Amino acid sequence: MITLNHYLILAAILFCIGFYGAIAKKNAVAVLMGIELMLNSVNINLVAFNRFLSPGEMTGQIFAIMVIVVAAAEVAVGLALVLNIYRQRLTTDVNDLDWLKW
Amino acid sequence: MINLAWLVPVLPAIAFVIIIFLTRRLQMVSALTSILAMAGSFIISLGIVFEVLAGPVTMDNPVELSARWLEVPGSVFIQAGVLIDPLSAVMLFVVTFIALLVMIYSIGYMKGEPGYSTFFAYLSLFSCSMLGLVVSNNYFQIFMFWELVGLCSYLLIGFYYHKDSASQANKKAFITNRYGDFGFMLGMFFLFLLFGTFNFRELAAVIPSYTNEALLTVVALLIFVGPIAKSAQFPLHVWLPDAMEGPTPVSALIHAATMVAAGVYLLARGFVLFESATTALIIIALIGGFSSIFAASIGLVQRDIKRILAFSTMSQLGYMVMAIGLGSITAGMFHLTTHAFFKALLFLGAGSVIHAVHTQDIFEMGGLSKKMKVTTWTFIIGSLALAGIFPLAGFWSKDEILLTAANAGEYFGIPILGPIFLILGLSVAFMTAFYMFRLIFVTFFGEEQPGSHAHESPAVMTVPLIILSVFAIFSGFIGTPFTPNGFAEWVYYGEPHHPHPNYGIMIMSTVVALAGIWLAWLIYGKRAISAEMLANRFSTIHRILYNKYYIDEIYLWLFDRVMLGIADACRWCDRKIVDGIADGFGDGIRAMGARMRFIQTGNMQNYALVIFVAVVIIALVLAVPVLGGI
Amino acid sequence: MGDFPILLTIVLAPVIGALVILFIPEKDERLIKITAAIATFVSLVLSVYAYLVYDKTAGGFQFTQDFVWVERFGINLSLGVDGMSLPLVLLTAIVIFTGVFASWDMHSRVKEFFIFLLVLVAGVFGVFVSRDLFWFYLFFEVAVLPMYILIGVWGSTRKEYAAMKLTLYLLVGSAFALIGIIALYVYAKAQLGFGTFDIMTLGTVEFDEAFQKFAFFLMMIGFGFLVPMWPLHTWSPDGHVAAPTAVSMLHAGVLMKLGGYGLIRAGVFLFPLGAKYWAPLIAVLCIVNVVYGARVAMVQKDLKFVIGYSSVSHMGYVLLGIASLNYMSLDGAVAQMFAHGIMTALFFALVGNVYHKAHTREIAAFGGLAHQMPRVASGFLIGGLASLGLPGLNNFVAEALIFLGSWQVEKVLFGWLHFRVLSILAIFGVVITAIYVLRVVQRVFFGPRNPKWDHLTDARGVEMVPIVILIGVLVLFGIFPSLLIDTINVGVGPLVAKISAAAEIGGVF
Amino acid sequence: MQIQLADFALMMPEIATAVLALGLLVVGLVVPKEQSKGIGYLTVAGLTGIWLFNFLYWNEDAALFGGIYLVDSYTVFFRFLFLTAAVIVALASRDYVARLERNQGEFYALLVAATLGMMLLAGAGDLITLYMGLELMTITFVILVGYQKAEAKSAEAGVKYVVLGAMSSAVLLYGLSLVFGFTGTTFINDMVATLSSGNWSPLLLLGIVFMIAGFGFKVSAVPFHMWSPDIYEGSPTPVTAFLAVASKAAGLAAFVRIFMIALPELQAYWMSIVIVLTAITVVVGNLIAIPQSNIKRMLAFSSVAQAGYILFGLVAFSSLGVGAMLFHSILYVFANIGAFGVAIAVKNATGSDEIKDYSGLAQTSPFLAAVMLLCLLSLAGIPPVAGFVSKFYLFLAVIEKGMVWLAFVGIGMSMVSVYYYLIVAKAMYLGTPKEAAKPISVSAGTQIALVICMVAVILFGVYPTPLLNAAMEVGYSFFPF
Repeated sequence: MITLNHYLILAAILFCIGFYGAIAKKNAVAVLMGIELMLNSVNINLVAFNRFLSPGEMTGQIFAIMVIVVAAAEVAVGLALVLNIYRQRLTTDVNDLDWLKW
Repeated sequence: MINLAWLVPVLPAIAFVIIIFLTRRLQMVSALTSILAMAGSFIISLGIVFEVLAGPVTMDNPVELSARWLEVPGSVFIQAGVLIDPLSAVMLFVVTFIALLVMIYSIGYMKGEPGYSTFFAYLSLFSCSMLGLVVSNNYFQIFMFWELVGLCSYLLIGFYYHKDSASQANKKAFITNRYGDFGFMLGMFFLFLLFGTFNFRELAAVIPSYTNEALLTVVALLIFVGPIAKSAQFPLHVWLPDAMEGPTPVSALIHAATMVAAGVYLLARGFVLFESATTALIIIALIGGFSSIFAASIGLVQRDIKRILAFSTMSQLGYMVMAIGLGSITAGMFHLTTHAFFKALLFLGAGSVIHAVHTQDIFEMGGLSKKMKVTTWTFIIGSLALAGIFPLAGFWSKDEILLTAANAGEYFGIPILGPIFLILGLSVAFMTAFYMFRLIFVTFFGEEQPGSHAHESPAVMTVPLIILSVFAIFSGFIGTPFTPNGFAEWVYYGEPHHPHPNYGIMIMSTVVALAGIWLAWLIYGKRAISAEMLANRFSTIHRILYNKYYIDEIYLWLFDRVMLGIADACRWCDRKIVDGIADGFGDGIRAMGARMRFIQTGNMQNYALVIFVAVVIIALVLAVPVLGGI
Repeated sequence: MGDFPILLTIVLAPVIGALVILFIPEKDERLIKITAAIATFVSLVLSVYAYLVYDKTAGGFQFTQDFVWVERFGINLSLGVDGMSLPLVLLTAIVIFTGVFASWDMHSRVKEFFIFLLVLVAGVFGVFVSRDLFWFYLFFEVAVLPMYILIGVWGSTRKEYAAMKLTLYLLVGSAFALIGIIALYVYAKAQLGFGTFDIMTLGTVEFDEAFQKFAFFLMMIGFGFLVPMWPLHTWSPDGHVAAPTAVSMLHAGVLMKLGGYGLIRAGVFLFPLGAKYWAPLIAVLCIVNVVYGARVAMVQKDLKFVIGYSSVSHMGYVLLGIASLNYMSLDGAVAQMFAHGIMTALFFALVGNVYHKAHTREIAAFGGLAHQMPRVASGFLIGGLASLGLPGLNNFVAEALIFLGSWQVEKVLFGWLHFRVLSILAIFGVVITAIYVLRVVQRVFFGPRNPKWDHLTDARGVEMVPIVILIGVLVLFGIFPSLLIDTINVGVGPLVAKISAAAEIGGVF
Repeated sequence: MQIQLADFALMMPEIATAVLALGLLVVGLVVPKEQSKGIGYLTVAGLTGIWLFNFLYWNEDAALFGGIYLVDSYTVFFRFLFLTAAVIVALASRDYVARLERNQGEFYALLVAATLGMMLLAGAGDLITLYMGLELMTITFVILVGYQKAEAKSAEAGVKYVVLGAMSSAVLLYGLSLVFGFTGTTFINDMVATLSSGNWSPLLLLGIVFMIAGFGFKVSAVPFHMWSPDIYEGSPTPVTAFLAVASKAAGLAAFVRIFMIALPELQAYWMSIVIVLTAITVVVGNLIAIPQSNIKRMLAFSSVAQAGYILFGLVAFSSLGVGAMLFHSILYVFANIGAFGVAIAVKNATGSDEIKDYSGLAQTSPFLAAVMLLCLLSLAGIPPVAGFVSKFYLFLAVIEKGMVWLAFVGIGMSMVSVYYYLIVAKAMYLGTPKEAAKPISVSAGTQIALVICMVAVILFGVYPTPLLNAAMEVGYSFFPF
């Protein structure tokens, strides 16, 4: 029997994977993808909660859809910026993005 | 006239203000202002003296006028007051009289000096302070004027401020006196603590019934520290010889006749306290006696005319202090009075000499008797008076002191004290006679210096000399054992003690004084004994005496090494430790900031990691209590 | 004058002066200076008027005015002066008025200088006339920042370091005081049921012992920075030295007094128990102030440093007066604040005069200046004499009262150190003071004429204004101390009543 | 869920803002480039209109659309705050934007859109609205931050902000999802009911931790502040000003609403964390600000520290605390934008943000120097300027709760902050101007903005009463304990 906890654990693992990707990947695009994974784990959470705790309502699903929409916008902006920086510096390695520091 | 007593100090003060603000450019006007004011004070003082002599005002029944000066409700009430009794009346007369003469003398002496007006202003200020001191009815006021006379002394010693020696000397005088004032202040505060008042008469009413004699002794000795400095007693005497850097009239007025006597006056004024503390009294007598012989011995070998007189002054002050220490304010005050006249005379005479020869080294003078007759003869009169030759003033007052000394054993109930003080007094008398006549033989009768253009001083200077020599001769008669209703009936403590003539002591003192004169004549007049030979034979003693027992050097060493050493240590501590810690604190914070900025690596994945780690840590911290409970 | 807002005008006159100066072109230096002089003169006249009119028989706060400010928190702009603050208001007025004249020879960025100076002084006035702790604090802080710029721009000798140090020290000190004030407010609110910063209302609250100890400690540290209490003092000599003349005058003359005043007002008055508890510590530290400050002054090479450290030493007397906690000593403490303010302002005016002309303050470089500058020399000597406590000058009265007061204290610290020993050490301070003051006078002004300084001109004209006024005040209150002390008595009286009403508790030692 | 027309009426300011944003976008496209100057003024006029309009809602207290949006005095207060900030920034950025080779309409449209996002964030009654507002704000800011795409620093800041912003959103969302899951509702006002039963899962605490991290990121509380200095430094200065002031306030608005309204029951758990974070924030922000040589970066760290001070209000957990926090936030708007406004002017004239290039500013441009000085003083909390008064109440609130040590930390660190602010003052007043330095000319718009800031900073410092009363009323009605 798959319970809420399974979903939660799955989401947690996904979140961690996403997070790992975000902090370990060198390519800015990959980093953005990691973040997408984190957002997706949230979506799993939301939907699972909705399903198991208050199946009569749609709150969780709506929330998840909102998240998906916003994530798309976010990534769109993010990719544009990454593209822009690539034009300037001919790299998307996030380790090189450290002109602003200290 | 007594009701006008408050005017006595105020008149010179007015003169001071007028000169400072109005007449600095008009030299003669300044001088006359000063003298007029002083004359006014003198006349009032004279009136007071006559009134006191005639009227019901006695030591036990003084006149007191006072006004509220400073008050803290329930805590302290300080008066500005005037206390007139024979003691202060005599003192008023002495001070105003000598001040007046010195001012007149200064017209001639200071002629052509820059700062002529200022000089008179200072003299007026001094007179004001000194007279204020004399009429004070409480310790607090006396302390204030006590410091003010010190200030005037400072200003006048440093009158030739362009001379380094003068500016050093006045600093030394002031600071040395500060040490004395420090003790005085402590003693005064103790008195206030114990009795709640500064007023002399109120204190006199309560002190005798106070039982803790040990404490009283401490208080008395603390107060005595003031006179030690002011009256140049050992060990705070070092300033007086140096004070001779001032113009000579100043030395006459301040450092011979009046201000230095203030210490003696204070002892007399507050005698009720000292009398209640016998131990203190003995110590006072010892210090006085020691100072007097100490100074006299130094005076034996000095070369500077004013310094010889200065050590003589110190010695005589020691005499007076000793007298009071031995319980007789009559003797002390009597000697103070006569001494004021003849020592002022001597200083003014010395001034006249210096005015003529422009040097102060007696061995650079010589044979002046032919050129300066008035000066010479008045000087000799003064010296005889000082040496205590019958029947001059000094003889009678010294006799009174020796009489007191002889009675010391009886007074304290310690028999040995009598002979000790008597011998001490006689030795001083001997030395005094010796060094005074050494001075006279060398200065006035020795060989004339080649190229000397010495000449007699103008009348404005010699007339005061003559007046003073009259007093030097006759003033002693107010207090001889043969004078009815004399000094002892006016100024006394407790009951008047009319002295009975003690011919033994009179003869002894005369013999000793004559012996001193004779010895001086042998060495310096007749040259029967070579001074150089003596100096060589006793070279160590001579050197020690000539260098004033090296006291100055010891003090200098103490100041340089100890005082400045501590000061340097404090400065070091302030800069390195106190400031160092504060700056270090600031630097530390800055350094922390400078280090911490590198947390900000610029790599956003690091930032993300920090967020993650923080979340984990917080979660763990929260988890411990929560999960622990499950 | 009826309901004329005297105190408000005293505070605002400099501000208005500053605003007027804002619209005067930079070039017109004379007009700027005259404006500043007029503005401060208004304050001075009103201060003198208030001082004379103040009803000593009625006592308490007079010329009061209240403006509701933040009703919700009980903050009112309440002005008023009592016998304690009135002399200090007068002091401020005198010092700033003379300070303006002492800066008459200022020629760089004059406009800004006077704007900042006037703002600064408005803050100082504000502190002394506030009856509300919030405003008290606010006004104090107003005074701090202009000081930074004044020292930093127009100063000398390590000015940037000194300015920063001074500002930070003062602010750190005020931080303690601020916490104390807030804690006091919170505590009193719980007791009274309503919040208030009014000093008299707060004075009626019975604070418990533990709180008093805590709060007084904060006040002690906070205002101790200002006074300055050893070892929190090092900002002050540095600041004095670096500051331009008028600022030194105001800084040493008045600003340090804010500390003493605050300690009495917000410390002793509100927390008598706390004061009794901490008094021994203050007493010990103030002796260090007195003796150590004087010692350090003795070996300084810069004229202003000598005066700077002498201030440290003299403010030690104020602390001693406070630590002794009796009528005479507190009277003396207030009087000493007044007297020291005048005296030190005089010093700085004179040193500024010399420095402006000679461009050095090195003691060793001088000698015989009395030949070229007799008036300055006399002024300096009088200042020096005041400093060493010569009778006839104001400082003597103050110091004597402090000594007399501290002499009465029968406390034994550490089980062996009698309070009187501390008094003795403090009194010995006057000896050391004499040493360093006379040393400086002698080395700078006496001695043979030095032709190197023949180009120096003596003080004259406008330069004489501060010298004459300040000396006049010193002498006036020195000869007739009742003029000052009677007023102070009225202010200190209630305070003493409160102290004696408080229970006796053992001290910190 | 009942949707009523009246609800729309209460949301008119938000709607108007949205319309304004879109309108500006359109106008920017339509108007020829030469005349595009007017767009800035149009923005200002529009925002000012909405600002005035907002007065109508002062005493409202309503839950719209079944509670997903709340119009209470808290919301209205924050509307004022954001609009004020937006107006001043719009005024101050006129010069700056005019130099850009881009469509000016876009910039202002984004600015207004960000304002809208903040207003939504402050008024959000449930988590979804909250998230929408948050993202509207974040995404528009991402674009604004990277707006000068040709400039390396701006571009880098843009990337960093989008990555870190998205990540923080994800973290926050994860927390929100857990909270939603274990309270069963997304409505902030309803959560209390669930929690007060005392029956809640420990995992809820995990959600709270994530929320703290997410909001901490928005208000830039240490250690979630790491992004802010880099982004502040890299962004166009007007954006930095707006970001530092308004975005922070918006994050705070939501943070406080959730934690004080929804989660008071769990105070025992999250409060200690917040206290520690607050203290660390104040300390670290101030310390790292000391060695900075770039004024924007220095102000960035100072604003980190300011976040700490603002959080004092939350720590105090009382109506006084909330009031003081609101009061401080709005005064912070003036002070910070004033300071950045001067930075904009100086940057325009000299092309530099380095503090050493401010040398002698007091002599060349006394007005700019005075504004800068007063604003920095206000940030430092030195009377008589406004910052002192508000900090005073924050400390009061904290001490009232018995946390004297925290007040000590706060005040002590204020003194540290004085040090680095004075470094700027030192350059301006003590330094000497360069040879060639000329007075900096600023446009009327910037001047007005600076005058507004200066007047506000002085006025509210000396006579804070009306504003303070307003803030306190909001505080008391929002959290009447």
